[in-house]
Amino acid sequence: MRTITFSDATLEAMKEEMRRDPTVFVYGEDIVRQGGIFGQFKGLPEEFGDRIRDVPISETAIIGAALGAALTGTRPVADMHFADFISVAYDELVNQIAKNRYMFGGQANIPLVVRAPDGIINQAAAQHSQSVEGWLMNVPGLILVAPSSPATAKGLLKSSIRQNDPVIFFEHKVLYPQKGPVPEGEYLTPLGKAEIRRPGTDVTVVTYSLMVQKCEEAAKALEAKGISVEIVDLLTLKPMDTATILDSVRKTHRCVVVHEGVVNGGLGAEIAARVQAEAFYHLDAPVLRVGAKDVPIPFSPPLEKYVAANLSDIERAVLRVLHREA
Amino acid sequence: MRTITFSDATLEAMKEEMRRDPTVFVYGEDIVRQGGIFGQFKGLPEEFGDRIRDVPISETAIIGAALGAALTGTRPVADMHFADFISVAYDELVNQIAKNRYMFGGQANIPLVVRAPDGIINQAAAQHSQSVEGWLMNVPGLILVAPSSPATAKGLLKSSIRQNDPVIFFEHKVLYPQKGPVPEGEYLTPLGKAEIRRPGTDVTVVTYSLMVQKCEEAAKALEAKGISVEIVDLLTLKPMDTATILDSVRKTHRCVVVHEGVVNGGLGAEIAARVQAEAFYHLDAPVLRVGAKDVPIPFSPPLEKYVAANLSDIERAVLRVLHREA
Amino acid sequence: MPSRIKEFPNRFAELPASDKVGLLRTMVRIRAFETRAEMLFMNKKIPGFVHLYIGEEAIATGVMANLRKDDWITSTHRGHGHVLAKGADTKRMMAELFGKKTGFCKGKGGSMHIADFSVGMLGANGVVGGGYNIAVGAGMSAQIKKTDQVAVCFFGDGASNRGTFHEALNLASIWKLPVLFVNENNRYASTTPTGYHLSSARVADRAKGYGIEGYTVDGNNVVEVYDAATTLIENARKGKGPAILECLTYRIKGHYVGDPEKYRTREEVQAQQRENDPIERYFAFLAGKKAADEATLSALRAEAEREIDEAVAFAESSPLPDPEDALDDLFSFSPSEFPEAVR
Amino acid sequence: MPSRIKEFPNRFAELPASDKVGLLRTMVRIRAFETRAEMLFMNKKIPGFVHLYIGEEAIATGVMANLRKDDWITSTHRGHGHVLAKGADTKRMMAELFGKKTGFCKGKGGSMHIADFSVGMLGANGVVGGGYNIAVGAGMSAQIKKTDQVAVCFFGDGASNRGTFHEALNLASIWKLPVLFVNENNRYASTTPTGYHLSSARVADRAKGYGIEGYTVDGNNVVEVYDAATTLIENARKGKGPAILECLTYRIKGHYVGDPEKYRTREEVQAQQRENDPIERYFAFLAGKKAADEATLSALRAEAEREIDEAVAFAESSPLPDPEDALDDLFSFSPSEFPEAVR
Ligand SMILES: Cc1ncc(C[n+]2csc(CCOP(=O)(O)OP(=O)(O)O)c2C)c(N)n1
Ligand SMILES: Cc1ncc(C[n+]2csc(CCOP(=O)(O)OP(=O)(O)O)c2C)c(N)n1
Ligand SMILES: [Mg+2]
Ligand SMILES: [Mg+2]
Repeated sequence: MRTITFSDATLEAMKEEMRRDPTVFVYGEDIVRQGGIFGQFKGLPEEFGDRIRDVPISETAIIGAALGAALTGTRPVADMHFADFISVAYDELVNQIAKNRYMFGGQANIPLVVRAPDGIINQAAAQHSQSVEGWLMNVPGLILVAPSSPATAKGLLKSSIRQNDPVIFFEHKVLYPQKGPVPEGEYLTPLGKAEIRRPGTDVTVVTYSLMVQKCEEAAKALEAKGISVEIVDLLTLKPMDTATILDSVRKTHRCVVVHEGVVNGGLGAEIAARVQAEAFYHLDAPVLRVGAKDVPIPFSPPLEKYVAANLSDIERAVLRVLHREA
Repeated sequence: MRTITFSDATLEAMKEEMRRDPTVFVYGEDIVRQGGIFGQFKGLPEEFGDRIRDVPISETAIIGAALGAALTGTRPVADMHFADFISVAYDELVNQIAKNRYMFGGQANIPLVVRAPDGIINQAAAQHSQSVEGWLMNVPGLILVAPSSPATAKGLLKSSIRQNDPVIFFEHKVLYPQKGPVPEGEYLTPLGKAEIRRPGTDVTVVTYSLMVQKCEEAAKALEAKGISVEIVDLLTLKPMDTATILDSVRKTHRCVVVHEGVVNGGLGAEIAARVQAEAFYHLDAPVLRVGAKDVPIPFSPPLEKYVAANLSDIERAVLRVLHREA
Repeated sequence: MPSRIKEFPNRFAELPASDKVGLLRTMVRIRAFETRAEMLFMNKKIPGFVHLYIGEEAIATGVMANLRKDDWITSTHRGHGHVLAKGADTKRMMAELFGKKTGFCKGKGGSMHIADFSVGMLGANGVVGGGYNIAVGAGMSAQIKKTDQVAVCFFGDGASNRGTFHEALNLASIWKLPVLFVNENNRYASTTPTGYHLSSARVADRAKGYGIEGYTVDGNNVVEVYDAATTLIENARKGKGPAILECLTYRIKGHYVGDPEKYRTREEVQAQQRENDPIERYFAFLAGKKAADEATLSALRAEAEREIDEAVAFAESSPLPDPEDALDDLFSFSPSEFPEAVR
Repeated sequence: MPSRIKEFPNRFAELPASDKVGLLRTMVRIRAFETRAEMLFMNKKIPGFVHLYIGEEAIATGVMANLRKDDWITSTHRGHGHVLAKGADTKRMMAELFGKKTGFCKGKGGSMHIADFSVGMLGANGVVGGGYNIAVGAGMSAQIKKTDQVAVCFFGDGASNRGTFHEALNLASIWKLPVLFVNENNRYASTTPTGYHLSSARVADRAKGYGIEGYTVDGNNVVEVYDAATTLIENARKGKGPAILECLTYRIKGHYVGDPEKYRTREEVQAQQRENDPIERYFAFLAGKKAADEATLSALRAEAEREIDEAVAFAESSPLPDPEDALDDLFSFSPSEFPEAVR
């Protein structure tokens, strides 16, 4: 299979969907003149003209207008520049977009996608390094998606654009330039379905986005110690494919959740809560969580490194649920 | 002991602190001319003049300015009108207020309080009924407080105003007119400390805010069935007094978390995740969670009632962790 | 009453006589609906919050007379007048206020969250200033799909201080979106007078900051509102971009039903009621032109009362939603298709 | 270069000769710092993002010359010039850019989050438009404590489209807060020209919407900036409330170091460099008045280079923070006092 970058995979998805459906349009800050910070919009203006547009620095307009557009017959894709700025349009997301369909009794579909580049990269510090899915987990009405590779990025972005509900699409900034195999031609990756990234028998590691790679590395290292790790790549964070997680845990009897964001109040809390509630009698050890320490992301390299979850955190957690010392 | 309303208890706290410290001032929408929707600002303008002020409908200014004021030598208390509108100033809270002290290396204290009336009342529907602490749990740098009675409201509000860190103070709208015993004279209720509201031996129920009452009712009903419930009233939601929860669970071996907000991604997830991680071998049953169903709060009474957690949900969860049928 | 700053062409004159009476009919219907809603709320037939549009009827009426069914509006917490004037069915509307299954939102919304997408009414809003960018997005749709639809965003004086106002106006201006921003300046934001909360003399003064036109008209003169809206909506439809139309009015009732109203005097309200009632004023104007008489007015009132009676009867006799309906409508797929979606 | 709209009193004339040279010194120092920072970033000595102030030095310089140490400023992602002009120590500043323990923020902030509260510099900001309301809050403090301190909020042309601008300006105006809003209109918001993103002709045109004064000056003429700032800051100090001062300038370097700059031509930049350098222009002006000569300028440059050399040496030789320091500074109490607070 050919290999292309994550960034190009999302570009293919955009192009295919924009060709297929003239009501798909895309806008965001600084996407037209330079193709986006991560090159993820390159070439779209040439082909699609004013269906790709730059906007002022006005996040409430970007997200609020996506709702208005979605309600009136188009399928907007709005780019958030950095996921950190979801905060600026939080009311539009949680009080308008997430509630509109419900509070109006299902009168309209809301086919919109918010693309949100997230995660730690290059000492971008407290306000440009966040994983913010934890801000949105307690909000009914949103679909949260986080691809982990070029192939899933393409298939999930296409599915997200076709979905008749609001999707927040988290793209880890470190993934953009990474290459990976991507099937030729059209395909969709279903929303709401996790994938077993690596089968194993001793421990279930539930993870997503960039952390899938870190977990694969850890799994390899652990294999050398005779430990067989099963990796569940969530792909859709909400609604979550709990069944796949539980099936795996019922087999391995042990579970570690790994994400880049802050552990306290993060996605891992919900996963741990579900796993212990629904597979309690299958568990041979508590569900452990690995993620960032409970502070903002600091600037200086040694601090940033210390706060972020690393390989040995993952390995240590796996060993702990196996009651083995690191 | 005299009994006064929750609303009056917060008024006493405000008056005492404003008399004590001339740098304390308070502002919000519609608080001067009518004393606040719940009467919680009555009489302050007469005594404190322009240290209590009305503001335009500008939540980013309300919260953003609180940071600027706190950094420059005053102690602002900002009223959010409805906790639901924290969404509007979410960037100010999570990217500015929560991070300021940290990202600037501890240069300044941030003594500010955001008062946030929350919860379900009178069919106020999707945008005026929310419990929003779940929006803030994943944000390092904030202190979240939720009193459950007039006495705790007074003591915690006073402590919050004196705290040199940002405090979000959740006040359940149903509590305002309720009366309860409040000690005469000055006292402080410490932040970060839970209280055992009712001692018991069979099950630990962790809860806060209005739900404390509901849990007390449920506990009484369960007592009739011979079940002894211990109720932990968190009071401070973040940082959470995990030690008190764990001590209780290590004694009862069972735990139910109850809150009004949506279960999925809510505070209960974090509590369940901690309890199972740190008291796994003490648990005789999984930690169960009780809260709102996974939708916005609907308007019509039968719908609202169905979505909200009720007494029998609490009782049922307690019976389940005791492996008894309801 | 301050008068309009600009003379708009007198397009009202071009209306057929029946449409002129139609404007009166719409105002009378809104008044009847609101008067009844107030009573029903006080009698505990309507739960939740109710914000009444009484005294402001000329604005929704004069503006909406220029819209097609496929045009869109966004509304506010004070939305009943907009819903009615946009052509929604009174029965389903009343049923929604009652929280009944037959309501527009199946009882999930109520007064503060009422919408009828089938007539382009994109929703009341419990968040002040939440509608601006929804209207902007509707304008985007028209532009992307190259239709000549327009969107009208209604907003209060208090709402004009929300940051969303600024972002919406700037974006609508640079993209020349077909959006008219109609300000209902009723002199109060809840308890707070405009003289306190508004830094500009007029809401329309803010237009210059967005390179667009802003006009102030007497919002209790339906003819003036109509004329201004005709021109500005035609402009928007032709691609000339957005404008602000500020309509000066007065909120006769409390902010919500039950408001103690300590922030203003009874005299102030009574003077407005006496001298500035939009229905009385328009009726006097029509009567002066012999375009209507007392009989017309009583007939319209009777007709409106009948309509409301029927609406109330419909609402009363409609079933409440089933509790489990609470789990429907969150997503485009049903919970049974994908149970994880609504846990 | 468009000229100022209003003639401000020529307060520059009242400055002693040494202060006039002082303005040149500040500009030269900023230029030297930024030029070095660019090189250090390219040499990977400075991590993160760096946004340079080159070409815009006259604004920070002309404004800050009117502030006391106990006045406050809020800054932007492009904050180095503001930090230097407000009087912060170059050593600790450079150390912060290096991510060292001796930096103002102990390495936790870096270029985009640099602050020196001890001189009233309340912080750069990674969120565009995040500073407006912080400045408003500082103004509140001055008013509540009845001091005569003022706050100056620096913001870009792009930032003027954030809703926070609107809310801050309206509130500052109705409360007559001592805040000056200084716009650095450098003709681009990242890749986007003002002609595209800004709906008003000038940022200062937005003042009318808040009932305050707005002025546009040549932001590359430090004398003009100084004169305008003197009057407007004095007004604010006297309780006359806020104003907008728009300073027209040009961002000579890319948006950030490393920007491919595909959105503008090399010629456009070169013309600005040639004709509109604020340092060259001010030097020519001083030289014309015999208030400075080439020797003065070279001495200032040499002095600045020495200062930067020392700062770099300090930064280089300073230790990196200890990894565990990452858990400090979140709250006013230490994690060891209350371990639950930082889990
Ligand atoms: C973002 C937000 N802030 C505050 C409120 C509370 N609130 C509801 S209506 C209102 C006053 C609105 O005033 P205005 O915009 O003038 O509309 P009017 O009620 O006069 O029609 C306020 C403050 C809200 N619903 N939303
Ligand atoms: C809320 C927010 N949106 C977007 C960005 C990304 N961003 C950083 S700087 C910038 C351009 C700022 O332009 P301007 O305000 O004119 O300042 P300048 O860079 O020209 O000094 C953008 C879009 C951000 N940091 N914050
Ligand atoms: Mg009003
Ligand atoms: Mg700029």
